[in-house]
Amino acid sequence: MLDKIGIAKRIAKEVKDGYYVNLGIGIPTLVANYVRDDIQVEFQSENGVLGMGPFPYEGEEDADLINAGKQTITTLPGASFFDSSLSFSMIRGKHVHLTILGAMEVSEKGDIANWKIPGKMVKGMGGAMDLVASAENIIVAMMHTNKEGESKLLKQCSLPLTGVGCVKKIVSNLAVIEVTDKGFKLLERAPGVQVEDIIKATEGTLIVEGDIPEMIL
Amino acid sequence: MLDKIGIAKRIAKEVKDGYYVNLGIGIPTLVANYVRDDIQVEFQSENGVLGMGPFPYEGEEDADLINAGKQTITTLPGASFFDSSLSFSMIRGKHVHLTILGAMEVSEKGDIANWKIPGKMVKGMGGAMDLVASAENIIVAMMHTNKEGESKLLKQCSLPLTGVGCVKKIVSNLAVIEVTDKGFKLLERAPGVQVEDIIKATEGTLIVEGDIPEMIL
Amino acid sequence: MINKKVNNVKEAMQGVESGMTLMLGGFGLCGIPENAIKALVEMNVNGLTCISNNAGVDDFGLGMLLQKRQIKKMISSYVGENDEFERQMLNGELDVELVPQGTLVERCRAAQSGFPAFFTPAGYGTEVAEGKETREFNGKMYVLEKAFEADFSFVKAWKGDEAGNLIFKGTARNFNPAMCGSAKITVAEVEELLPAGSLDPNQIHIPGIFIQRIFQGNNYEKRIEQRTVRKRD
Amino acid sequence: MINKKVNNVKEAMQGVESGMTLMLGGFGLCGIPENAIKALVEMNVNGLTCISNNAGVDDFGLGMLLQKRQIKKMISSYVGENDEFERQMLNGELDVELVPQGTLVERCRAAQSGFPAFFTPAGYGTEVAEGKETREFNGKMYVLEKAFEADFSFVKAWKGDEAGNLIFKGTARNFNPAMCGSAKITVAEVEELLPAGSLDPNQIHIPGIFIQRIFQGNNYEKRIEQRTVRKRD
Repeated sequence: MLDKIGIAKRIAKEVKDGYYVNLGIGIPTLVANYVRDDIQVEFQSENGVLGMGPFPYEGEEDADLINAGKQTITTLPGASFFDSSLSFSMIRGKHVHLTILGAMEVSEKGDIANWKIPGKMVKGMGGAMDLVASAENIIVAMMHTNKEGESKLLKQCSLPLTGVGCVKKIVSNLAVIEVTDKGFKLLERAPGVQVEDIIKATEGTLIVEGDIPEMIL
Repeated sequence: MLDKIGIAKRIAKEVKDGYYVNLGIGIPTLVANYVRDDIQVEFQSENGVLGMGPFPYEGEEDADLINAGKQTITTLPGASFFDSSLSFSMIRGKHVHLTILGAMEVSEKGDIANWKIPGKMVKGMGGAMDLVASAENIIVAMMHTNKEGESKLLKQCSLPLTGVGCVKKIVSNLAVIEVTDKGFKLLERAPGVQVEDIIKATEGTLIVEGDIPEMIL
Repeated sequence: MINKKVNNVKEAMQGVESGMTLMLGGFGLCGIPENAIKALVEMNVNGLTCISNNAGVDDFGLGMLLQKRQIKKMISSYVGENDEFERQMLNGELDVELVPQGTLVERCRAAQSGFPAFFTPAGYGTEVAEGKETREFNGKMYVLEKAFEADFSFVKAWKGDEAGNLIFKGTARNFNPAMCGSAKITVAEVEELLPAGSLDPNQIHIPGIFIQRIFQGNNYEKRIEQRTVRKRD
Repeated sequence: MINKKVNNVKEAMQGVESGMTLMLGGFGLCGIPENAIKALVEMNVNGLTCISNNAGVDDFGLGMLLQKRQIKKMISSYVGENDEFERQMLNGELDVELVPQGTLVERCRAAQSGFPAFFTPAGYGTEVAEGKETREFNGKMYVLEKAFEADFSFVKAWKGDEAGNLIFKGTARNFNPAMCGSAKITVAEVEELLPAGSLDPNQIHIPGIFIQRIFQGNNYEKRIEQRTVRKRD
């Protein structure tokens, strides 16, 4: 079974040469640490920066330089700042190649819910609705089940949606799963996890074909 | 009767303190030379400059610094450059207070035609359609009649329109005319011009009420 | 040059009244109009509708107005950092319209630019699209969204000049440019106010035509929400 | 950093074919992609649809392509400076779509920004609005206009870096920024190409994400159409 860092490491393998990537808050933010350093990649943050670097050294934080998670950051050579309008031109206009974000629920049709629990929690969608409505390639980083042990990979989302039919791939603590026309398709198992564990933890239709390899991190 | 410079001088009196003004090609461009220098005014050109100054001294022309008439220009302190998109945000968003442009025809309803003579001449509308569709205050600078002596102030335009019901005022070589709900209203006569001359040169409905003063330049 | 300078925040706030709709720049606490927000607290205007990406934190930014119940309605994209906000919203004390972030900024820009409405893909198939016109273009579905209408817009820039020209710094730019000229009156506060002619005309982010009043702000706190650092090796 | 640098205009033009739709930056002869236009002349591609505010003059800019009948259709706002253009158009040899200037740039920006359509007041009640949807918002009439679709976009900047970041100069900026990323492939030519990290991230007009290829242009003529000067006193 993977921890958060394991999930980030596995997703990092999905980042290809020449990609502009938008990383959501939480696990997705960790992905930047594990991308191969022999490929050219730039990270975009929707609050207005392209070419994000690592967190600043202590004492070098700049209040005017943060990412969309409100964390202090740095920039790399070739970086640029811009306003929110141009930032969402990048996102909506499909100039960003890959979006990695968290989710509370994903359906077997690729619907995603991650911004609201009616009557309980309302954080807002932030830029997620624009991202999922636009990105060609959307990967969800999430735990396979919630705290109560209930599956978060469902036939149908129960929570208000963030976007419909948009999720392409899910990397959870248990598995790598592709969203296909016919439902969730199991691609890889996390180290030490059995196919049966994944079947048990997945409420939505899960397609298991042939031998399922253990993922390589 | 006014010449082009006279028309420009009369229109210059319509420019008020605090106005951002867009000047069209031809007579309107001359207006900038006659605006009172004790008021604060900025000239916008839709190709992307605010705060235009006079033409450059010989030898100081910069190919990267022109107005919408493609003339070399200079800028004044407080000037700014921007792209065409933001330029038309200024225009469409009603941030430009006054638009002065030429016309081939104006109707008594305030319609204007100035971009096309079917089968003969097609220059295009440039920014004029955006300007007349948006500006609160549009003044037309024009000759009262064409080369054949026919009126250009008509009941109805015969040429393809640039905009409908938008012209507020006309300053011609003969008169200052306001466009009202009831038609053209004569406000002022050009020096040496009689009311009868103006009536004769105006095809559209012309309202003449009381004594018509001679304009002061 | 048309001079937009006013002497202080008090002059800049002239005409702000209870019940108005206000736009406020910033993303989180980054690039927020600190001086204007403090003035709103002091003026004690209430029944406000605030358009701002976030709602501050409990004791800073728009959170200060929430604490005093000055806000009737918030129009934002993300409000996860503010407990008092969530409490007021879940209790029905605060009216909230959550808008996708890209739609939020474009509704500001539409107001700035004279566009009444535009089609965007964000929110199609979600509750955000409920009651709105949807339409297919080239096989994809879009939602019709409308320009905001606001009375005042408060923005914060790094440098400005007396003509109202603005330059922003880093990611403190965010929503500020799109909120310039998108309300009846736009008030800009700047860290450094310079004479006209001091800024390179080629490097101005927002020309003064979009600004009605500009003033030199002071005592900027610039709070950091998530101080994240790495250790030196 | 994602490197966008190509070695010369020939590499930059790879994939351009007859029958394609091209966007070309510039206003009059100011800020036009001179190197790309000359390459199009030399490549002798034809049947082109060109989206550009103007059509050059008879012997420079897009006028060079018109002379060789390489253009099938022009989409522009103003074409008054080009006799050959007017001749071809009035004779029906050239298809022409005249678009209000603000609508022209916004149709580019819509393509860049993922908006399929928007309502604008320009052209309402004129032949520009014929066959298009019109609608009232707040008592005023607007026309629905759609995003352009283009194969290549050619833009010209002052300075650029290898990451594709661009800075424009003076009024040579004009249509260039809105045409970045509004076609399948955007090619930028610059007067000065610098290593990544040479430009201040705060002063970049267009980030490299919108650019696929960038090259160092040469032999810029920068012709002046209307040389207007005043005498020294």
